[in-house]
Amino acid sequence: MQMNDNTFRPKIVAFCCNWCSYAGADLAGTNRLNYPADVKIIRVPCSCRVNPTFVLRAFGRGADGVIICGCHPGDCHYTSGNYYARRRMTLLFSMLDYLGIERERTRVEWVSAAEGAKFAQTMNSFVETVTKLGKNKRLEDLRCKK
Amino acid sequence: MQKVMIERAAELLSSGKVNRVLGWRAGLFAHDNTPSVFTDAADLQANFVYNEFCGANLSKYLVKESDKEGTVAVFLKPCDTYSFNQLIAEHKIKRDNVYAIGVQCNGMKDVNDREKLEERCASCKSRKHVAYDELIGESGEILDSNRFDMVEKLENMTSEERFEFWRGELSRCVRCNACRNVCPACTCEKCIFDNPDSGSANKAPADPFEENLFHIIRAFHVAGRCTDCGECSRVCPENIPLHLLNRKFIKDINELYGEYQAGETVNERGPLVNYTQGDAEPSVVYERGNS
Amino acid sequence: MQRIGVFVCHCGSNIAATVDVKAVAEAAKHESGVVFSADYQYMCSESGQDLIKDMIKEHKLTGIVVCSCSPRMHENTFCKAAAAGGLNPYMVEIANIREQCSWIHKDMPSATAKAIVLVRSAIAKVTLNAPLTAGTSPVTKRALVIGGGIAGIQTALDIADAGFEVDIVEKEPTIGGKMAQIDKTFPTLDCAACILTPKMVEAAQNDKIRIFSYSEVSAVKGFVGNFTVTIKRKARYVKEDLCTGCGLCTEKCPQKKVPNEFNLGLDNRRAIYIPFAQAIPKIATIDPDYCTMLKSGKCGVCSKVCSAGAIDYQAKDEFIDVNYGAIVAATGFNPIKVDKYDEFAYAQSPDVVTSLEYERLMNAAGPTGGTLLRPSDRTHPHTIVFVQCVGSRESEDSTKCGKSYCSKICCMYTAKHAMLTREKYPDTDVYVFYIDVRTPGKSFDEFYRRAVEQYGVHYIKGMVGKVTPEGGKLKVQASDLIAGKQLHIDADMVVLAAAIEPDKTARPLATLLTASMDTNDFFTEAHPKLRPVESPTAGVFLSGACQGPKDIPETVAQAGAAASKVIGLLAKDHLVCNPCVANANEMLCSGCSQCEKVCPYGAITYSYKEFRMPDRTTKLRLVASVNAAVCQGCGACTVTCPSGAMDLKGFSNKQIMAEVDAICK
Amino acid sequence: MSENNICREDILRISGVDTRKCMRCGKCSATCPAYDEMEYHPHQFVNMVENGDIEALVESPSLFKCLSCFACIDRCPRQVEPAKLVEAVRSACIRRQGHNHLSADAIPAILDPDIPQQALVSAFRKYSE
Repeated sequence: MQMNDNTFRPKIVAFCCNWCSYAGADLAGTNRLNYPADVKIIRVPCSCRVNPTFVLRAFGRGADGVIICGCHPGDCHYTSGNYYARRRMTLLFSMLDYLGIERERTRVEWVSAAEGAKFAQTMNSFVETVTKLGKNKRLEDLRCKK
Repeated sequence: MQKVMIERAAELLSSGKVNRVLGWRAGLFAHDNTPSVFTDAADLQANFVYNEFCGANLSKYLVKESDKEGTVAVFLKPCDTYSFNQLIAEHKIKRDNVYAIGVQCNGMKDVNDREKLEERCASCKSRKHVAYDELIGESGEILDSNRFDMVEKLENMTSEERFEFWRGELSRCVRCNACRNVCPACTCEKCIFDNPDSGSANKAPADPFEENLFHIIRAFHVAGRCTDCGECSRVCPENIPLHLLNRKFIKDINELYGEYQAGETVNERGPLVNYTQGDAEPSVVYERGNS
Repeated sequence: MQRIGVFVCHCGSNIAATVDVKAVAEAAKHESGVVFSADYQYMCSESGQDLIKDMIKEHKLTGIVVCSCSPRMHENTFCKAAAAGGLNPYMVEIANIREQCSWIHKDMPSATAKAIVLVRSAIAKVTLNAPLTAGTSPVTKRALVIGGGIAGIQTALDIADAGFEVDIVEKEPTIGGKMAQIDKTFPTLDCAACILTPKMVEAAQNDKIRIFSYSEVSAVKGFVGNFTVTIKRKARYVKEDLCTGCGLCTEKCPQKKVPNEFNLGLDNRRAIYIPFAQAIPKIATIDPDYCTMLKSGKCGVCSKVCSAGAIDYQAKDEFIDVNYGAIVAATGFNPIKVDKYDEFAYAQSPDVVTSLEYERLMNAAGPTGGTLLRPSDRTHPHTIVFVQCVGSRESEDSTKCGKSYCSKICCMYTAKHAMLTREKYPDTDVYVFYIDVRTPGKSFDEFYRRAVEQYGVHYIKGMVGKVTPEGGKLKVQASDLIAGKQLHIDADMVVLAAAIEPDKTARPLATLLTASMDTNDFFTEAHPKLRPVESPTAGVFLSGACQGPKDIPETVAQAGAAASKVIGLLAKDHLVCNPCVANANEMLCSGCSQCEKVCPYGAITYSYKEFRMPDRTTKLRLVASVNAAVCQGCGACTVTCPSGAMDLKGFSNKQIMAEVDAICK
Repeated sequence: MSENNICREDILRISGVDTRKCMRCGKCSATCPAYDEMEYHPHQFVNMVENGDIEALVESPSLFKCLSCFACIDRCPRQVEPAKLVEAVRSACIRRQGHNHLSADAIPAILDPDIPQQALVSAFRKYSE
């Protein structure tokens, strides 16, 4: 991954739940599974801790894509957190799409602690999708260039 | 109608059953009736009004009024009763302090085009009063409404078209906060946008993104609790169709999690504080329609 | 102003080979609030930890960031080091630059750039950290066991054995449960009563154990270590302290036509009754549905014959509140109702019985005194057909009342029934129709083979399709899949191995306990493999068939396991709570109660509190409060709260937003 | 559907049955009143369809010995519905015997006012491609 000023590298924020997805990301590391350095992970206790405000905040501050990873439905460490997260994020993403923000910039993925490979693969495909979309133009236009 | 309501209100006051009446006060012009509290018969006779310009949803005023001494009588149109129920469910209205009088409503007129019904009334979802102590006039039925037509139209646009549409609408926002202040679902002690400690304080938008942010968060905060009373759009001085944001959430909720009407009953679990194991995955957003 | 120290670990070459650690440490120096930044070979080593301790003192650090491996690895190590250096352990943040950076990126510049962003984000977060103290809550040293079957009895005995007080709540007039109804136990064929009743007596005589029979749990409040349980003691119309259990009343009562539930309705009992001879407590109970004195005020025979004066027609349900530190659910199972299976003619013929009924028919204390007789004409049956999997292993969308799971115990008890029948009555023909014979257990398959090889039980792979009562016989039509034939057997009795389901009281109990259940109403365990006897709700444990189908040895083993978990909990004087819990800002809370609905632990309660208003008046407002001992810190409530009144310590809105900002900068 | 070869997928599609749900308990054959008349019994039917062994079924007289009493559908604990498979093989077999046994043009001539509409529609569906 050559850092080259001419090629666009997206900014990706990944919210990972502490119990499954963050451990899955660790496993990807332990197994040396590559994914782009554009992904930066924020650890949260549970996917249900992710407030829509955080997602919007990330976009507001210049993120090109936001992905939320949690335990598989039914496997939540807190029994039901990801079920609530699933509803909230579905509605939020649907709303962003409705407002004309490309729907491919948002994603929810369930990654268990054993799915290091899935984590890496998910990140690769997400980065690829967002890179293809290019700079978050529509939001860029909205944001004052400070 | 108005005459019967005044008589009944005066009767309730004189019998001591209530000590205040929440209704609409005639304004300077025929179309600017405002919510008001009446305490005596003379005032009622002179200033109480109920006509096709009484759009204001009085249920939100009960949040403060029902907290005071004594019982307050209130007139509620069918759509107001939904907000009323929802506020009771959220412990915002003390039901025992309220005497609710359901009043028949045949639709309110648009103040900008006084010949026309307001959009929310033209696509009225229900003429049924879901809560009242007594009724003046008739309570109707839940209607087959075409209120999601515009949402659907937007959904069928391309992503770029939608972006342009909303840019056009939301860029007019002056952040007067009228939509928030009138909304019966916005009853926080302190709004996060006003609270410097919330991390999302935002009194005035610094850039167009923050304009969007305010409206997305506002709609999200009332999602699952919004009864679609349409007050937000009514009060918007810039005539931004804010109800289209709320209705998008309502439509999604209905489609994904089953029909839900906030405020239909008092003891319901809203769709955002509920789940089923077989709920749709968020990828449903990518799968439907074209981008 | 925070004074932050940053420590960048090389992890040998694990990090240093791909991340320019010096550059990271240098970049961190320029972040606001950072007063110290250095790199080090191994931060987790003794000397690395010493460096942390020393630098905290030297630079008066108020927060530290360690850039190293995953926090799942060494967060604890560094927190302890910080605490040893005099810093609050929650003022530590980890930037994961190994698993999530050096190990996955091959290119030094981009890995270093990412590491710098991760450090910035950790610095931004730690700047907003607040010192947290783990609270403690006291533990009430008494346990409650709900259900007095073999699971509950064993759990209670084991807990009492460790010296803790324990109460058993049983809804029936006696403890004993299903095992008391069973005749013999597989695979050893010893008599159930012979091994169960000594345990019942032991429970009754143990001074650490209290038995609340004929009682139910009606409310549960509190949390792990501090439950308050309301127990409803149903009126039994007999004074427990006076009744001697002589049984005279149960002989004199004129109301003789009450179906005897202990014998599953195969015979009758009186309106005042003691379920069986070895009942514990051995106290009579009046059945208010049948007693003519209670219903119409006429009779009073039992009162007249009772020399102890124990009869009290005026008795009322009593409610008592007891405090507990731990609760064990041991509510057990029941066979399903099989009336819906018309093809087996259960409702049409008394000679079609369930296995549990057959158990009573074989039992020496049963309605036939242990002689196997057909219920219809009390003659000795010569041909008996056993049908396996009645209601078990059905498809999810079954229109009957079938269950999708395997009931686990039926194969074995049917082998037992077949074997015992052949042993006692060698002149009977015994057929067992099976889909699969499942015998995974110690000496189980040998037992089944014995039934076939020594006792000559006819095991036929196939299913019974139809049972027709005709001329005093039961015409059984079945398939024999191996012979490829349809069989027609004239049977005298048909025995159905009905599926087992959780007791009906389990679902409402789960609601009271805020314990979760699966779709079949079995209690869910905290972890299916690693925590099989704990419910996800702290302080609630699971014993026996309420968690899933189980035979007796498994039940007893699980009962012991649940007891040891309870003992482990009660042995503590205080519970240390996770300090990263939700916290409601009462000034902001508007009392809408949405958060209460999403809390999986019932940690949020609402109450009216008085507030001073700016105009010096006081106002009563409904506000939320979080019980820190119960909250597990998932954060579901924080997102539900539109006011932002609910926040999570250690992962606050502001902290996460600071991280977002740092990453997106 | 090809002229001479009825494949497993066709049968599954026509019948809407998922043969993989079968747990081989044999209750269908136990309950079947026409068992002794049949060469292949209901549980074998399910198994043969699952294995794609359709030709043997088509050739066998068993196919038309089924009374369509639906006892097997009613009693099957896994909701496999063997009788629907029989019905599907039957209609596949009939359709194969030639193109359109019944054409729309032929109907007016044979129309009888007493024929229920439903019978017409179902015959049409069965006897034409």
